[in-house]
Amino acid sequence: MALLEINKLTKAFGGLTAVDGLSFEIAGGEILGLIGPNGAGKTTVFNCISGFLPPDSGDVTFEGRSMVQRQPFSICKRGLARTFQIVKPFPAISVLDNVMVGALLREPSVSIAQAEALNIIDFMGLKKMTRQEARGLPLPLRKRLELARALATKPKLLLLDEVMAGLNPTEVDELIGLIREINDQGVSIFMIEHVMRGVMALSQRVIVINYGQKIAEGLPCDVVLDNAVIEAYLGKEFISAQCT
Amino acid sequence: MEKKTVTRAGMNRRTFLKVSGAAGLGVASATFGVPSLLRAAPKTIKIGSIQPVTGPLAVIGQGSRLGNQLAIDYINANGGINSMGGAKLELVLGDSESKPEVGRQEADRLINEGAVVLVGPFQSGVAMAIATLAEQRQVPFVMDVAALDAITQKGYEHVFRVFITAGGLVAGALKYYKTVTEAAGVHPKRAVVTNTADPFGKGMSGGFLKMLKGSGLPVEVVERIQYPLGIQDLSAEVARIKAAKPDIIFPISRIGDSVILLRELYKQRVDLMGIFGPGSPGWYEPEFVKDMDKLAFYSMTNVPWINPESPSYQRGNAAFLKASGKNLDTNSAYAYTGALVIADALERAGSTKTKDILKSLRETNYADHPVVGGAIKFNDKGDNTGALTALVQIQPDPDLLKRVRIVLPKDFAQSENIIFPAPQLWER
Amino acid sequence: MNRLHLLLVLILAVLSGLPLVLSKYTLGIFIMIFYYAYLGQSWNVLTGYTGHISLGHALYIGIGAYTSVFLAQHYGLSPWVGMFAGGILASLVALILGFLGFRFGLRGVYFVILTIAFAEITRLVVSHIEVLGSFSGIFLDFDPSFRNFQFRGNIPYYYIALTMMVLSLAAVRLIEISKLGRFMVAIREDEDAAQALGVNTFKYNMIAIAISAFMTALGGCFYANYIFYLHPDSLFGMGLSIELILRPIVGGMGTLFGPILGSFILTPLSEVSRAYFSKGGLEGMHLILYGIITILVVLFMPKGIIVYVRQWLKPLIPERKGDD
Amino acid sequence: MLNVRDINVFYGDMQALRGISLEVKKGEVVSVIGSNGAGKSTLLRAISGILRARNGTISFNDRNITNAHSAGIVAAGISHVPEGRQVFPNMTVKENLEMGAQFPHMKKAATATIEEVYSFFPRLKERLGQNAGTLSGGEQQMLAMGRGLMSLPQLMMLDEPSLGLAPLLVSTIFEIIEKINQLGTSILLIEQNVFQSLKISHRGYVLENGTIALSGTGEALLENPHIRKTYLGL
Amino acid sequence: MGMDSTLAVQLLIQGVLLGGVYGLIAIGLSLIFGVMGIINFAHGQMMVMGMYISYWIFVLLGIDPYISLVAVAAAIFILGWLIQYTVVNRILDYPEAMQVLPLVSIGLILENAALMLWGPDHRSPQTALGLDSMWVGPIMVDTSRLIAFVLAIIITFLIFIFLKKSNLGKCIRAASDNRTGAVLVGIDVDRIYNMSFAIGAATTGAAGCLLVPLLPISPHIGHDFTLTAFIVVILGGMGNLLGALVGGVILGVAE
Repeated sequence: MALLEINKLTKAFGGLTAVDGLSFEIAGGEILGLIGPNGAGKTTVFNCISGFLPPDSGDVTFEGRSMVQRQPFSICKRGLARTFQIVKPFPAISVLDNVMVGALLREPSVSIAQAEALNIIDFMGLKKMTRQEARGLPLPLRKRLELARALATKPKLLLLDEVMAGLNPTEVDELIGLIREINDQGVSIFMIEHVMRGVMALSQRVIVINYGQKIAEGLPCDVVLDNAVIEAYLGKEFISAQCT
Repeated sequence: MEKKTVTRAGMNRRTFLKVSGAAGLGVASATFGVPSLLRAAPKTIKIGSIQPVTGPLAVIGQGSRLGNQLAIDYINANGGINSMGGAKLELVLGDSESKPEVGRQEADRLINEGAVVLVGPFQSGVAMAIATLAEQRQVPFVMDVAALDAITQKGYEHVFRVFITAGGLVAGALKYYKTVTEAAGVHPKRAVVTNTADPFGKGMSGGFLKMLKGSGLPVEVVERIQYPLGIQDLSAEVARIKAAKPDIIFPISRIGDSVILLRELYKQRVDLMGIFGPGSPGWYEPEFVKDMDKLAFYSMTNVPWINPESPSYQRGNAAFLKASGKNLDTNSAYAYTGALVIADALERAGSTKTKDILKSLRETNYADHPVVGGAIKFNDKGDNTGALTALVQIQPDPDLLKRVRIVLPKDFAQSENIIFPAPQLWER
Repeated sequence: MNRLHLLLVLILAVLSGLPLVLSKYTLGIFIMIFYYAYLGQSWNVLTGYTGHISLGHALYIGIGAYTSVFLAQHYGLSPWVGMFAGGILASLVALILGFLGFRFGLRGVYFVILTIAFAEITRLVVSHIEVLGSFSGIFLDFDPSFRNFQFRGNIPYYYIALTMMVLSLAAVRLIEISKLGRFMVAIREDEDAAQALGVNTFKYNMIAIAISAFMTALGGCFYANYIFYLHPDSLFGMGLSIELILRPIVGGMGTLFGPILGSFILTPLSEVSRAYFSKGGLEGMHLILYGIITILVVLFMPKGIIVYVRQWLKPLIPERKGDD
Repeated sequence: MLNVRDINVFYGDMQALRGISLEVKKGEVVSVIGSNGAGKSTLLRAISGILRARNGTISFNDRNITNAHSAGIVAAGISHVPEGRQVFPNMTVKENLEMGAQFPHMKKAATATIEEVYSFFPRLKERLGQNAGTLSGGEQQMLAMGRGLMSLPQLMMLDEPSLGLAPLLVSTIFEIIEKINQLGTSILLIEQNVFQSLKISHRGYVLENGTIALSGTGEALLENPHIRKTYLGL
Repeated sequence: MGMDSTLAVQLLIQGVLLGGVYGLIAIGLSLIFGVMGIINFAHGQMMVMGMYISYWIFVLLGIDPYISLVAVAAAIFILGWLIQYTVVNRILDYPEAMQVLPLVSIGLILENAALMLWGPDHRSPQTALGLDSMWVGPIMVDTSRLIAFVLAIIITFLIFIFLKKSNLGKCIRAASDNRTGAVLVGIDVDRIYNMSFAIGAATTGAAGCLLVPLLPISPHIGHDFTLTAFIVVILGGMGNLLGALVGGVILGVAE
C-alpha cells in the first residue's frame, strides 16, 4: 500500500481550476518531485494535502486514512509535515523556540523536547544561531529553519515547498545532502522544486503538472525529455530551460 | 460664557503659579505619603471635597466644588473657626471623574493630605464608595448632594446627608402636584412618566409611580418611557408619548435630554396641560432656561431649591455670581450648605478629633443656610430631617435670572400665581 | 538563583514591608498598581501571548464582581469561594466568545469588534436585570471580616492585591515555559505555521481565552469588595477595558514583567497628574497630559518600556550558552 | 543614463546588497540575473526609492537620485513594474492605466499613451471597463507594464515579467519588451528566465549573495560556463 | 390611517432622517479604515469639536450651522491632518493593539480640551430652523432633520463622486487598493493618507454641524458617537462608503 494516495483531486478558485482531477501516489521511503510552471497548481496540491485548503472533490489518503476534512494540525499529528514556499518562521522568538514548537508535538516534556530540538538544529547546521531571533536570519537559513521545524514533528512524509529556491549552488548541494540523509532515516519526501539540480539529484520519480493536470510522470531523466514537459515547462529550447 | 472664560483664565494663571511652585519636592513627598507634619498644628483645618469635575457630570461637579469653596472662603473671611483660635479652613480638592474607584482613591488621598472631614460627591454610586471608605478610615463624611436612600441605610456612623432623600423628594412631588391641581380645579386624567434609566431616574420614577397609585388622585399613568442617560434622540419616544394622548407629562430627566424632549414635544405638537417634573435636574438650569426660552415657560419642577430670601443665599449667591457668572443652583447651593454645616460642626466641636466632630455633627441644628427647608438636624441614620423640596415654575420675565420662581411651599413662594394649565408650547 | 532572581526577591521583600512605613493613601495607590498590574497580566495571557486583541476585557471583571457579590448577597457564599464561581462563569462566557471568534477565523479588527460587542451586550443585559441592581448597580454591605473579603484598613487589601499580582506573575511564568505557552506564542507569531506543526490552534486559543477570563474575573471580585459599589457602566464599559490594556501596552505586551512595569509607571502617573492638575480652572488637564504621555510612549517605545529596563538590567542576567 | 555606484542596502541588520555598481546606457536592455533572494528585487526597490541605500550613489541622467522620494524618481523618468504586478484590483483597467500618469506632462500625453499601450496589449482594450482584480495573471502583467508606460519612462525596470505565465505568453512579453526598447525606452530587466532575457539584452549582470559576481554582454554571459552550469542547468 | 400605523410611519421617517446623519458620521470612519486599516477611536470626539466650532461661530457671528458647515469641515479637516501627520502616520505599521491606544488617547485629549475650552455645560443654541417642523397629514417631518438628511446625502454623494472621478480621489482609492502599487506609480502615499484622514475628519465635522440644532453639545458625548459610527460601519461593511449610509439608516430606524 502506498503511503500517500491522491485520487482525482480537484480544486477551483472562482472560475479558475487550479488542480484538475489529479491522481498519484507516494510509496514509503520514496522521494517524489513535483514540477511545473508557476501557477500550475503545485502549491494548491500541497495545501489540499496538508489540510490548508479543502479540495472540491477527490480524496487524499495517508496510510489508508482519508485526510480530507481534517484540520492541518491533525494531519501533521498523523505524520505528514510541510514547509511553506514563503517561509513562515515565528519571527520574534529564537531558533530554538521555533524548533521546539515542532518537537513538542510528540514530546510532552519541555526539557526533552528542547534536547531533541537542539539535535535537529545541530543536524541542520543552525547551531550558531540557536539563541538568535528567527527574524534576523538570512533567507537561506530561514529555509533551513523551516525544514528543521517540520522535521522536529517526526514526520513520516515531508512536503517541501521550494526549499532550495534562492540558495546558491553550494548551498543547494549541502541541502541535497541533508535531505538525502533525512530520507535515509526513513522519511518519505514529496518536494515542489524549481531548482532542477535538486530535482534531478534527489527525486526517484517526478510528476509534472500544468494547469492542474498531470502531463508527465516518471524517472527524472525520462521526464525532462518528454515533449509535453519541454513545451509546458522546460521551454522549447530545452537546453536553456528555466532551470534557475 | 464669555464672562466665565475670563474668570477661568484668571484662575488658570493662579493655579499654574501655585502648581509650578509646588512641583518637584512637593509632588514626590505628598504623593508618596511622607507622614504630614502639618497635621499636628491646627492652624489650618483641611476639608476634603470630592466632586466630579471632569467627565459627563463636570458641569455639576465644577459648580459644586465652587459651592464648597465659597462657603469656606466665607467662614475664613469671618475669622475662621473661633473655638480653635481662629483656625482657617482649607479645601483640599479631589476629582471623582464620575468613577467610584477614583472617588474612593481621591478621598483616601485627601484624608492622607490631612482632611478631617469629607464633603461631596453628587453621584450616589461614588458616594457609596466614599461612605464605605469614610467608615473604614473613621473620617466624617457629609454628603452635600446624593439622593439615593440606600446610602444612609447601611448604618454607617460617619456618614451624614444634607440633601433630601429620594423618598423625601417623591413625597414632596406628590404633595405639590395635589396642591396645584386642586387649586386650579383641573384634574389631568392621562399622564406619561418619562425617566432616564440611571439609578436616580429609575429610583425616582419607581417611587413616584407607586406613590401616585396609592394617592387616590384621578390620574392614570398611561405610558412609562425609560431611556438611557446621555441619549441623543428622543423622537421615537415623543412619538409614543403623542400616541398615548396624555394631559400631563411627569419627566425625570437631566439637562441634555430635557432639551431634546422639550424640542420634540414642540415639533411633534403634543397637546398638554402642563409639564410637571417630580424631580428633574435640568429643567431649571440657567443654560436650559436661556436656550429654551419660551419653550421652558410654565414647566414646574419639584426640587430641593435655594431660598432666595435667606441672607445666607444672598451672600453665597453674590460670591458665586462673581466667580462663575451663574446663580447658585440646587447642587451648588447644597454644596455651599454642606461646607457650612461642617464649619458649624467644627466650631462647636472645638477640635479636629473625629469623635468630637461626629458628636457635634449629630447635635447639628443649623438654620442659617441658603436652601428651602427647616433647620438642619441629622437623625440617627445621618439624614437631614429639616430637608424640604420646593416647587418651582419657569415664568415669563425679561430677566433670565428671574424666570425660575418658587411657587410652593407658600412660606418660601416668590410668586403667588401658579399657571396651570399652561398654553401649548407652540402658542406662546 | 542568579542575580536577577535575587533582585526580584529583594523587590518583593521591600513591597512586603511597605505597609509598615507608608500612609493608607499611598498604600491605596499601591493597591491600584497591583490591581491594574494583575488585570494587565490577565489580559496579557490572551493578547500579549496569543495575539488576539481583546478590547472587551471589562466583561470578565464585571462577571467576576457581579457573580461573587450576587452569591454573597443571596446565598451567603463567601467571596473567597464566589470569586472562583465568577472565574468559571467568565471562562464559560469567554469560551462562547472564543468559539465564535476562533471557529470563524475572526482576526485583528474583527476580533476586536467581537470583544467590544460582547462587553456592550452584557452591559445592557445586566442593566436590565433587577436582581443585579439593574441601572442602579449594587451597593455592598460593609461588614468587615476575613470571610466576607472586607477589611477596615488598607493593609489586608494591600497584601491580597500583592499576592494576586505575584501569583499572576508566577502563573504566566509557568505558562510561558510550558508547552501551552510555547504553543500560544507560536499562534501569535504565525497561526498557519503553528497549525502546520501540529498545534491545534483552536484548542489553544480557547485555553488561552479561558485562562485570561478566569484570572480577570478574580480581579473583579477584588474590586467589588474594595470599592463596595458595582455599576454596569463602569464595570462592563469600554472605559475600563481600555484602562486595563494601557499598562501592559506601555510596559510591554507579551512579556512577563511588562504589565507590572506599566502599572508601576502609569498608575502613579495618573494619580499624580490628577492630584496636581485637576485644580480649579484646569479641570481636564490631567487627562490631557495622561493622553499625551501614552501617545509618546507608544510612538517612541513601541515595544514597551520593558525593553529599556532589560538593557539596564543586562549585567544582572547571566549569559546563556548556545547549547545548554 | 542610470548609474549605480557602490550601494549597500540593509533590511534591519541584514545586508541585502553589498557594494553594487551597475550602469544602464541610453537605449540599452540590461538584465540582472541571479537566484531568488540574491537581492535583485532589492536593487530595483533601492533605485525606485522604496528602500534606502545606506551608502553609495544612484544617479540618473547625471542627477543624483540616491534616496530621493519615489514620486520624484517616477517624475524623473524611471518606472518600476514590480514583481507580483501590484495592480489596483478594485479599479478598472482604464483607471489603472490613468493612475500611471501622475505628473502634468504625463497627464497631458495620457490619451495618446493609452492608445499606444492598447497597441502593445490589445487584450487590455477589450477589458478596459473591467476591474483589474478580475483579470488573469497574464493580463495583470500586461496591465502592470502598460501602467508603467503611462509615466513616459526613459528607463523601465521590469521585475520578473514572465513569472507564472504560460510559455506562449512569455514569448509575447519578451517580444513586447524588445518593441518598447526599440521605441526608445531603456530597459532594466530582472528575470529568472535567464536564457530568454539574456538573449534580448545588450548587457547583463549576475547578482549572487548581494554582490555582482559577473557582468558582460548578453552573448558573452550565455557562453559563460558558470552561468551555463548554475543558471541554465547545463 | 389608524393610530398605530401613523406612529409607525412617524417613527420610520424620523429614523430614516436621523440615519442619514449617522451615515455621514460613519463614512469618515469607513474611509479612514478602508484606506489605512486604522480604526479611528477618536472619531466621535472629532465630531464634538466640529459641533463646538459650529456653536462658537453661531454664538459669536450669528451664522447658522448649516452655513458654517463648510468652515467647520475645513477646521476639522486641518485637525484631522494634524492628527494624521503627528501620530497616525507613525503607527500604520504597528500591530493592531498598539494602534488602538494612541487614537483612544487622542479622543481623551480632544474631549478634555473641549472641557477646558468651552466648559462642561450643555449648550444648545436656538438656531433659525431648530424648532421648525412640517406636517404631512398627521405625520410630522422635522425640518432640521430633513435638512440634515438631505445635506448628509449630498455630502455622501459628493464624496462618492470625488473618489470616483477626481484625480485625488482616484489616488486615494489606488493607495487603499495597493499601497506598493501606488508608491510605484509616483503617488505620494503619505500625503494621500493625510488627505484621507483629513477628509474622513471633515465629514464627521460636517455631521457635527448638522447635529447642532438637534441636540445639546457637551464635551463628553463623543464616545457615544464613536460607538454609533462603529455599529453603522459594521452594519454597512468595513471600508464600504455607501454601505455606511445604508447602515446609518438601518441604525436610525432600529433605534
